[in-house]
Amino acid sequence: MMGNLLTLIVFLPLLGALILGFVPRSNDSQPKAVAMIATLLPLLFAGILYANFDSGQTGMQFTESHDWIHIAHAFQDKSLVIGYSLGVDGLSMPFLLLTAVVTFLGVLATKHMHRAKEFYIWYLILVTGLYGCFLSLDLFLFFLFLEMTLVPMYFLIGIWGGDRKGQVATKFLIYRGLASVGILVAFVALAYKAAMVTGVMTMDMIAITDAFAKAPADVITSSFKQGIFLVLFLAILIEEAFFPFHTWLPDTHEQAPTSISMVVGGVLMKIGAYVLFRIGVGILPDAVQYFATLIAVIGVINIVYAALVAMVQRDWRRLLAFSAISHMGVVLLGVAAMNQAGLQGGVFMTISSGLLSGLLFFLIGAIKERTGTTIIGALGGLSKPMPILAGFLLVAALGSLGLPGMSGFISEILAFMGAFKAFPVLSAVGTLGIILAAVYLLWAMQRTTYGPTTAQLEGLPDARAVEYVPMVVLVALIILIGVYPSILGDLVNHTISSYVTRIGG
Amino acid sequence: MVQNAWLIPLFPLVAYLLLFVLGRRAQEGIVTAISVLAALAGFIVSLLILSDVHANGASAPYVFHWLTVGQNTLSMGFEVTPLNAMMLTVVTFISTLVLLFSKGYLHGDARYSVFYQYLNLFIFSMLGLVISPNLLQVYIFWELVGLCSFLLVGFWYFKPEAAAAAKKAFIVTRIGDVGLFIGIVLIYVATGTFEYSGVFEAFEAKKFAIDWITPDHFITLVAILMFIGAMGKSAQFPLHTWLPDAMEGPTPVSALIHAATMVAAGVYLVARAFPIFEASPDALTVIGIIGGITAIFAALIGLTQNDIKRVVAYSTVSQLGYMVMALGVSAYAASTFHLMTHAFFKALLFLAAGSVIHAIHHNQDIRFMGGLWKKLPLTGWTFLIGALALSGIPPFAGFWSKDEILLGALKSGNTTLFVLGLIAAFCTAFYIFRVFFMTFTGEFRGEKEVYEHAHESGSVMTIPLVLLSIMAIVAGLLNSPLTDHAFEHFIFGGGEEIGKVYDTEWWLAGLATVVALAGIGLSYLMYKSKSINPEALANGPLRPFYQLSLNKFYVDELYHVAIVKPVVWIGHILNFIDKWVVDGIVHLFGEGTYIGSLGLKYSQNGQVQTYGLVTLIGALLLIGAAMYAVGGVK
Amino acid sequence: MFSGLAITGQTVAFFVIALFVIACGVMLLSMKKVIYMALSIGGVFIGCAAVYLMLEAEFLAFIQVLLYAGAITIMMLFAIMLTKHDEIEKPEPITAHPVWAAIGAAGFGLVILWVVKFSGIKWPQATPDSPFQGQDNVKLIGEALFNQYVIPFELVSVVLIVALVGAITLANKEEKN
Amino acid sequence: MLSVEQFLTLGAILFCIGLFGALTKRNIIIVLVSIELMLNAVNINLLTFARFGLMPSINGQIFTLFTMTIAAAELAVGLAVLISLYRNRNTSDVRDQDLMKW
Repeated sequence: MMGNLLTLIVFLPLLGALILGFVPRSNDSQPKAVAMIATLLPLLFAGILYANFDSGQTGMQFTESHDWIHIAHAFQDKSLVIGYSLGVDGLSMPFLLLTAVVTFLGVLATKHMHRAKEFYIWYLILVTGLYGCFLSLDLFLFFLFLEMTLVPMYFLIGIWGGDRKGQVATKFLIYRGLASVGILVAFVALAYKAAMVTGVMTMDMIAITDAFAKAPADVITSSFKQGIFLVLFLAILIEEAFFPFHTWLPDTHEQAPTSISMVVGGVLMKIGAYVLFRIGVGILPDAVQYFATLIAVIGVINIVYAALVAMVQRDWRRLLAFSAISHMGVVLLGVAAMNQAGLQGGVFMTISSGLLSGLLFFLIGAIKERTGTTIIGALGGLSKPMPILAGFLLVAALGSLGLPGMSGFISEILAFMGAFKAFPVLSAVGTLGIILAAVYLLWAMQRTTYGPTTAQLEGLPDARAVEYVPMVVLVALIILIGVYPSILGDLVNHTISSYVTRIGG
Repeated sequence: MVQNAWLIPLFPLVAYLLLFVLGRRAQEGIVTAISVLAALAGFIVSLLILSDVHANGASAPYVFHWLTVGQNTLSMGFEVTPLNAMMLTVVTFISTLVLLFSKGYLHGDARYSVFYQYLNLFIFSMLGLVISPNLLQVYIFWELVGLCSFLLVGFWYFKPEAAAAAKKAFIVTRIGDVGLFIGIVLIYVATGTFEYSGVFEAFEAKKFAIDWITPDHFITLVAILMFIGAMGKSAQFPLHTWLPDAMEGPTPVSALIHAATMVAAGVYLVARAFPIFEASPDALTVIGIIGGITAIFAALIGLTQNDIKRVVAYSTVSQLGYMVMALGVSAYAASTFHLMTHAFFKALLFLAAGSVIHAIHHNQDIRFMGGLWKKLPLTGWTFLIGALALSGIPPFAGFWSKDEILLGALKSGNTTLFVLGLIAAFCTAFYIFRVFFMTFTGEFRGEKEVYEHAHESGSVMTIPLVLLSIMAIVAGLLNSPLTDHAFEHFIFGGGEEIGKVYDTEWWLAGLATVVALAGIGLSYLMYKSKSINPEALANGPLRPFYQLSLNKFYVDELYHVAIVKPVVWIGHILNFIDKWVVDGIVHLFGEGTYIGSLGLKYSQNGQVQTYGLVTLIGALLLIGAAMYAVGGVK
Repeated sequence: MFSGLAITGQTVAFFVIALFVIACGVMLLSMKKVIYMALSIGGVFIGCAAVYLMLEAEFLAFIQVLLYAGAITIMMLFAIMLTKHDEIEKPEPITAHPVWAAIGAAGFGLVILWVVKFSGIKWPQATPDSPFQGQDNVKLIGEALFNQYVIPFELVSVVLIVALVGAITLANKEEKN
Repeated sequence: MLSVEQFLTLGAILFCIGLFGALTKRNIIIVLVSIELMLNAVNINLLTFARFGLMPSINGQIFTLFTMTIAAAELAVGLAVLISLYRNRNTSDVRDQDLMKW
């Protein structure tokens, strides 16, 4: 049972999609039920994994490994080995749980859709891709799953999106396609160089990590590592929507349906950060160190720039997109610090931002469903007709601006604890983001839930019973991490420590 | 007893959770009972702890593991020192009374229960702040009290002014908070710990794990950064602008948060982390100057304000300035003592003002009050006591504490600060009695009907007033020569002195009293006996000054023009760049490709044979290229 | 080019057949009437069958005659009959297309010729003794087909069926409407 | 003695004739025929190597067999398409079949 749990988690959604293929098109509730089961079961399994996870260990756990593709003499005398291998360690566990929670809640958040069956089919394929990305231990497999997220997203935005859906779907596809190219190039280069050490061109992450860790300097030169890292970093900048490659994100969030916005902001966008931790910091730590200043500068630019731009947005969803960019800038800053606190803060921030994005986009979706708009200026005084939603929105906004007791704060302070050690001045500039976050979020809150209630917003219904589930679950997680951060910290601590010791600092 | 100190914040937290579960439609009586009982229980435990500390001195912090970062551990916990035992008692005492008072003040409000939830959350956060044994925990609760302040100022969310004030309160304090944030993070980076004890040791040894700055400069930098946090929370110039606006919140909130407890947190922080500040004379000078400026600045604005709560708010800012100034001149005991006495008499003044406002249907403009003494005698008496205490008339509380501060300023050799303090004392006496005379004496200037119906509120509102009045009278004696400076001995915990302590100078006490009496006298002449016409002064020779004071020295306007507008403009410019330059380049690629394709599509003429031919020739060219590449035809 | 080639019966036969095949090919290109073109391809097929014989692929030569020269050519003729069979390709203004096609085809041919003749590749020495000496060609093919190549064989049969059904459907479609 | 070269040359010439025909002829049937010509040229090559190659074996003949089969299938479908096209558009000129242009 335990042996195949990861495979089950990854492919159950896909199985769900397959079953959906046989559900009659006209039926509206059956697809949702299937999708719910196909995301709930992985959530349960992820829970089982978490319960059995040994956080004191640094290596991979629950691994499954099978030979998949083996080509002898693929490169001169070296054979190409591609494996089907899955596993979790302290780094991927939080991402796994995040994916499990957000994707399940995403199904719950989906309202009546036209062409519901197709929607859920694409959705479930997307979910399999997401799980696969975080669980793969093989670069090739990872890439395959990464591409698997791309196509469903194109259709999910392109069919069920807003009024500019076609353009935005294409933009999404092209941007992330470009990122995939960078990632592929970097992966192949990594595997090729690792083959020079091991003699076998394997795509296995662990093997490559080991190879890079113990390779003599004349086999894998530092300039080579820096080159790969630059390519990879560029891809991550796109994947993660960092300035100046960020413009797909606000558009996507603006146009995508609520549940897709949740998944994009909550999970999909975090793949880039995961690659940065797993490949960047895990395999090429000295290159990260070499470019630390560059990374930190880009991080700070993102924090401040995105916050300033968020301040003048008229649409909640665009505002939240820029807010997420600003938060992810903190991750870069933490990673650039390349010390325990910074990296841990980076992981915390990634998870926290995922949960908060999920929650915020859900709430904005719920408000849009009632009022028909997400334009901040068109709302006002929502506290009166819908005190529960307004309350949750306030909690989410406060969490997002880094209020202690919620996950955003501990992430921010950890990242800055690391960053101030390495880059005091840059970090000080970065703290501007903390102020600006308060400015734009509270401004938007003030315009949305405070003030007099306009006539047409009077009497709108408050949260339904089913809507409590996403809100309560996400808020509970956010507060849990904020109040008792060890629940996340203990998971990642050892893995991050092993990274830090590899840098020797 | 000390090991049970964690119970104190737990009570309001439990009360908060209970009320939260009960929901917003819980009965007012039940809500009040739960809250008041919780606060009262906290107060009783606080008293026990106070006596314990008085007998046994400070205890070591009780900490538990919170988060592991590599080899380092961040911990949470609690500690009890004389200073925070005093704070705990004051906070729980005033909280109890304010919770009681609110029953009358908020009676009938649709979100009555929510109000109590927020108040309980605030009390929890404030108590948590006070018993924190490390800077991280302080920062956590520091932000939480800010959150509660935000929620409570914006409690009447449907009022646009309240919403704006709440936002402003949060953002302005947050600017300060970021200073504190950077400060504590730098401390952590330099010393590897957030615990007070560890930090103090490192600062004493001046050994820091930081190489980009000399230790001395580092201490000054950190001290000033932390002080910026205190400035935000304690509304020190130039971050004071949020506090008067925060008066949009319900009056009990103003009394509890914006007079007695939260705003004092800045002073408390500086006092608690005093070894850090003491290590840097430069930082102390800055603190003293900021405190002095704030004291006089706010007092000058207070002279002309017409909103009863705003006058009291400016007096709060001014008094906080005193406390900060005291810390700046190392008068540690005087500052903390003033913190305590001020909490009593300022809460009293606010609640009395609240009682007035409640009686005349939520009108706050003193120009439309007058003659209320007859209708509200008890409120009048208590307000008078508060005013006397604030003015520093012996034997009321304010006299003893303010005198200590002036003494500290004088003895520190900083005559400017001393003179500033003295002028501020004069102004304080003048404006608080201006309010008193305009409110309680003369003829009522508002609607007759309102006046007819005005009456003293029920006992839930008067009991707190009376209790606070008693404290406003007697609290000062705790640190008087009459009790042999009992407070000082207590606050030093029987150990060595913190900061500087001087013997009472009776001539100075006399001088301060005379100055205060002069202020009251002038006020009497202008607003009671009317022998000096204030209107004539305001429109005559003092007009420029009057306008400046009335418009709060145009600080808000200055901020709007110099900071808010430019930042928003930068935002707009960046948004424009984002949309048309960054995204524009992206679209340029898209459009360029599209236009290029428009031309290229004509090459697709649908003729299979043409395609075939092109493929053939292409293949030939490729073969040629390959041959060339491998070295040509051999 | 042909230096060192002894004139034997075999070589003479080869050159005659080769000339015949090429001549038929050229006729295919140069004829005006479609029907003649189709007929000249028959010549090519038969010539190819002869070449196969020279290469000791008796079975394939037989199939070639049966399938290409027989079935396919006839099918072509049917197709031509069903379309405008008497159509003569009208002389057209000379465009660049055929010229380029000629250059391309010639160039491609030259490349191959160069590879065959002048690139210095050492072609395997021709053995006068046939590698299949004494073995029944049909039997060899049969054994290979039903042992080693049984799966491709099955697949090909499927393809044929599909092609058959497809062809019928395509050709039939119009008549129903 | 005949060897690889002669047969390959023949194959190449045939192939080029087929290629030229496929690229220039206007009648679709003739284009198909030209393609058959090219296939035959390929078959000659395959058989040449089966007979004279480095490792002579029956495999080349099997391959040729498959090629022929596929060629037959291709031609059958091709001609069916042609008939269908002719019925619909009344032309068998390649140049008229340009529906897929811009």
